[in-house]
Amino acid sequence: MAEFLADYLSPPWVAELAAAGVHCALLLALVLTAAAAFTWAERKVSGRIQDRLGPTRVGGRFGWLQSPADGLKLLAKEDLMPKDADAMLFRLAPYLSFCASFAVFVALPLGDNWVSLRMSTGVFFFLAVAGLEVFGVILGGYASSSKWSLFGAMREAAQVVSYEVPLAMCVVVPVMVAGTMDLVAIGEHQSGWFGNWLIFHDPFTLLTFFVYLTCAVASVNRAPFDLAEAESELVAGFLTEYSGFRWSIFFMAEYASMLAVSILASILFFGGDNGPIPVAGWLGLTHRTGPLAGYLGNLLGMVNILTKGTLGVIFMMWLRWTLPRLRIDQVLTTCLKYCIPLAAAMFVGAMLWTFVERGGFSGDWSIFRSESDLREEASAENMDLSPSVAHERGGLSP
Amino acid sequence: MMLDAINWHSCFFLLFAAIACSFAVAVVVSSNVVRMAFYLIVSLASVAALFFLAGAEFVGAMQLMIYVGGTLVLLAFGVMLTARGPLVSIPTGGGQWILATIVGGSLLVVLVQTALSVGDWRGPTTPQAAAEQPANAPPLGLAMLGVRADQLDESNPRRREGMSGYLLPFEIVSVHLLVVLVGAAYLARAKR
Amino acid sequence: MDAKSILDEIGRDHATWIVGSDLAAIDPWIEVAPDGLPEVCRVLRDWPALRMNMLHCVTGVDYFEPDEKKAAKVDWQPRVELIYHLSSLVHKHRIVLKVRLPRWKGGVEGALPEVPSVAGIWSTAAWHEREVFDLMGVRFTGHPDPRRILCPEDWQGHPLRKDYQPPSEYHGIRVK
Amino acid sequence: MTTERNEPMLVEQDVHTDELLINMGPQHPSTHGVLRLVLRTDGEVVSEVVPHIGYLHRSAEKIGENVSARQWVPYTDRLDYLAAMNMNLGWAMTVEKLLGLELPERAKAVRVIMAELGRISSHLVAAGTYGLDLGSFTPFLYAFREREKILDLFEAACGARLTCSYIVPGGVTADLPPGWLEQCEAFLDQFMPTVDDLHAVLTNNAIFIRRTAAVGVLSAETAIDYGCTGPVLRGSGVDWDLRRDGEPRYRELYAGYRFDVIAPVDGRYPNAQNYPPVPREAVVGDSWHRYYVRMIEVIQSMSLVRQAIERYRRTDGPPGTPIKVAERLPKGEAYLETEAPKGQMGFMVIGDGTKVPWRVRARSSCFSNLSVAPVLCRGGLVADVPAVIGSLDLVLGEIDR
Repeated sequence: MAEFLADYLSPPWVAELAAAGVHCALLLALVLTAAAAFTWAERKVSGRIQDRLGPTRVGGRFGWLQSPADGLKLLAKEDLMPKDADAMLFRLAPYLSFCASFAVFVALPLGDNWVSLRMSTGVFFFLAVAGLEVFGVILGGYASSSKWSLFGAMREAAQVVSYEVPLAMCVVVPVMVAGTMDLVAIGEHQSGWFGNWLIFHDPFTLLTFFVYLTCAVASVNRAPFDLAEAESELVAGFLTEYSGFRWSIFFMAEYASMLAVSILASILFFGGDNGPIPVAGWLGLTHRTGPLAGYLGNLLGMVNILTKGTLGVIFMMWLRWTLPRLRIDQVLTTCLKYCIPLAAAMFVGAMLWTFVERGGFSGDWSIFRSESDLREEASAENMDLSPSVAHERGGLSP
Repeated sequence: MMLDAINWHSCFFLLFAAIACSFAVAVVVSSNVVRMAFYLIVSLASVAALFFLAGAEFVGAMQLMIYVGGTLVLLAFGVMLTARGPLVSIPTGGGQWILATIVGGSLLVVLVQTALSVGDWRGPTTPQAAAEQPANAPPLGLAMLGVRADQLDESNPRRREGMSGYLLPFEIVSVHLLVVLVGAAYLARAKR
Repeated sequence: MDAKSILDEIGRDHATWIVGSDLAAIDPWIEVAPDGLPEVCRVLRDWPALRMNMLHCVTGVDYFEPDEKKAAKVDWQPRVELIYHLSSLVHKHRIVLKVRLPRWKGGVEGALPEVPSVAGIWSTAAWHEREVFDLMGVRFTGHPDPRRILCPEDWQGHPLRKDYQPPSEYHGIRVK
Repeated sequence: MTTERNEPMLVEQDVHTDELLINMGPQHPSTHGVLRLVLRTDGEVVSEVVPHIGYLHRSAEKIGENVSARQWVPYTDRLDYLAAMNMNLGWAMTVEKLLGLELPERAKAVRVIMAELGRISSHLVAAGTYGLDLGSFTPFLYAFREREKILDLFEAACGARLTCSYIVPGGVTADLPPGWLEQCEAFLDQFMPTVDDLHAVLTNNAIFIRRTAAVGVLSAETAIDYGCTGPVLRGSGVDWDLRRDGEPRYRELYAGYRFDVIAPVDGRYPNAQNYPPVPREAVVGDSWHRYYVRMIEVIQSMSLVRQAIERYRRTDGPPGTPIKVAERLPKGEAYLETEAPKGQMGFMVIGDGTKVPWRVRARSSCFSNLSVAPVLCRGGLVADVPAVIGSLDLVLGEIDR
């Protein structure tokens, strides 16, 4: 993107800034429209589950103007702040939380190579930044100086920090199977029929997906694990003192991290931007046939990944409106006594499975030989390397 | 033209470095305990940003995850629980200031002196250059095991053995330390 | 086991505390002297033949006619009466205990009459006696937590007394 | 009801870090109405619960001494506003006991229909709000959708949905309108699937079981000692239901009806094969059993209503003649307890020859059920307090009177 802009804008550093600006605008647009769409979808889904219609009259037949109407109401609402609240932290907490859950989208590819910063350690970056969202909640809970919000902040912090461990362990399994932490590469690794998706790769990854799902729902604080704003016990948890615009920022952060976690799930387990049937391949919509076809192929990829992400979010809404809430000690025991051991077992299982699949000790372990002898080998056998190894050398980008 | 001379990379570097230092100073100066914790978060996050600027995403993510995501959450925990009522702001007396500035000042002098004495303080490589050697996972994974994949073709054999690092044993020791700590915490828990 | 046999059962060794009874009433009742109340209640609850293990409710009734004209025609003396409804889930029989107390202790206006509390025998009595103290103005000696339960803790007077005059305002809020 | 700052129990220690004093209520989403609980917690563990009531005290008993027996009927609606019919029934039968009235068969049949429909609607509210307390919003809407149909039936019969004042001493204010029975049977026929939905969403739900099983266990002796009645008592395994073991006058209202008392006598429910199974974790006397007893009573009340409709069809003539508004009450006392949905609701009336009773007393079932809450919540977690309070199914109108 930056090189593309460089030949228009004279000083190189302006091109860099412009490129960053475009990336940021695109991602912000994605997150804000997603948040708006999901508030509407949440009302419709909960309506359907509870045998009622959900919003129908706000703008047109299906009430699709409901979320802008909510946004307007929240903007118009007065932003209260308790008297002896810590002014600076109280105001800053929602933005801190939103920045953390928004920054995660930097590493998430929305199409083949359509990613704002392609990092070879994309998954690790995701886990690191996703862990920061808890700060907004802790500081928000503390700053509103009421016992209820302190309770909510304490519970949220305990839950999110403890669920980061199993989440990380579950994420390691597909990374190990795909051999790389680069999200785009993981996506390419699963191209072709849905049989190649990592979830169907072996029984261990299948089960890892479900453990990942539990930990993702818990770390995003949704459904049976939404202890922080447990209205029945803690009034509204850390959100008690927030109203109006600040409250909506907290909620945008929640929806953004829900979308981020579901997109990561679709990349790691459901083949990222590859649809169940390799239609793009058949129609020739790949880069080899030309830039426009490549662009259309990528567009189809983006549609794939966004639908998978939305399905994940809708599943979380479905959970929320059917299951009651767990108690804090039950949440932590599921994490420590069930998620972590299970994730560890799946990790070992997947490791042995891939080890055997690669032919055991006599298999093709070129991955571990150094760069230099790989180059001689490549030049000697005139470049007939399996895709994943070729990619590792970083030379050939498709 | 003068505009071209500014290498955007170094101006961002200066920006984040300034943030890190100023918030570090703010941590020392501020008396409100919770504000201190917050300033510490911002300063360590900007250090992580410096790592990203230098193209070392792995180390930057590591810094974010370990320092900001791990240690500071515990710090926030501790601060949140204790900072109730009179304990919120701890004013530092005059005497302590003098002592602090002496110790801090001397350490600062040592730091600056060593920083300036570095010989060829090459400027940070431009991002394009950093892109050629991708720090992708396998070499890093090998480095974790102590096998220096990038130095394997070292000319003289004597230095080649030196290349096998001691990272794996180091990791094992740290795991043992963790187990010992958990045990100690369990034994010392308040008998309810 | 009907009321008559319950009365005889108690009368065997606690006759001194039985002051009166009316077995022909719609709900046959036995009247007990205030000081002997805990003993009789313990007998009612613990004797295998009686086993009155559930105290349904404690009610305070104020017999007092405020205006003089009607007071002349009335055939009872002014008093405060406590009514205990008991029943046994084991034998499925019921009895009513009554305790007669002077309206004010020693005739002094404002000194609440006293009766020993049965909260030790049936825990449900704790809250019921607090309500009688709160609304009727009867002090229960030996009660674990003698506070008002329905009215505010600093409310003056006892509303269910016949001669009760509500205060004109409470903490600045107009009452009448 | 204000408490002074320096009241020893409520003073908040300033630097005492391990104990936290929390006010749950009176404006709190999960306390049913205006109940204030002061929790003394150590972190998440609740060390002591002190309920404060009296926020809804309207001195109904004092008013009872200034209005005639018939005029007090609307006040009984507002005691337990979720089961107004059962409250009216209690007061009506107490006054009839004092007057010594006998009612025709038709009046008794109408009263059983209305009482059991009131029980179904009250238990539906209990199940719905219990789901809300534990965090799932959906059963609340399923339960209230069905309750709307029952309220429509009440409205067709007596004109009011909530405060019916329909069952009055001497009979009922008006006979059932034509077509009402068919409407009632239509409701009963389509009601069973919703009960199965509630069972699916709550009773057999693993998370619901983990939140309620073995939480707030109430032993039979403590239940009797604290005067708990109704589903709270039966949930602890005490086989006691006034419809079968009550006073003769109340018992013969249900004479000839086929029903059994829903109580886990030594761990087993009577003919439990056609009800959802009891999970392993559930202990007799815990919150789960109290909720389960109510759900099975809903099914049983449906069969009772059907039997009462048959009986009503066999009778004719007016359903009793209500007493005059200025009916003169004879000298004497009468106390009668009826099986209301939340427990045994007792009424006492003391007549002194004039048309205005000398003293009126309402013995509230939730009053004693709530008095056991501190015993149940001690040692539990903060999140267990709404789970226990929800299982006691409290209505503050009836507690504060």
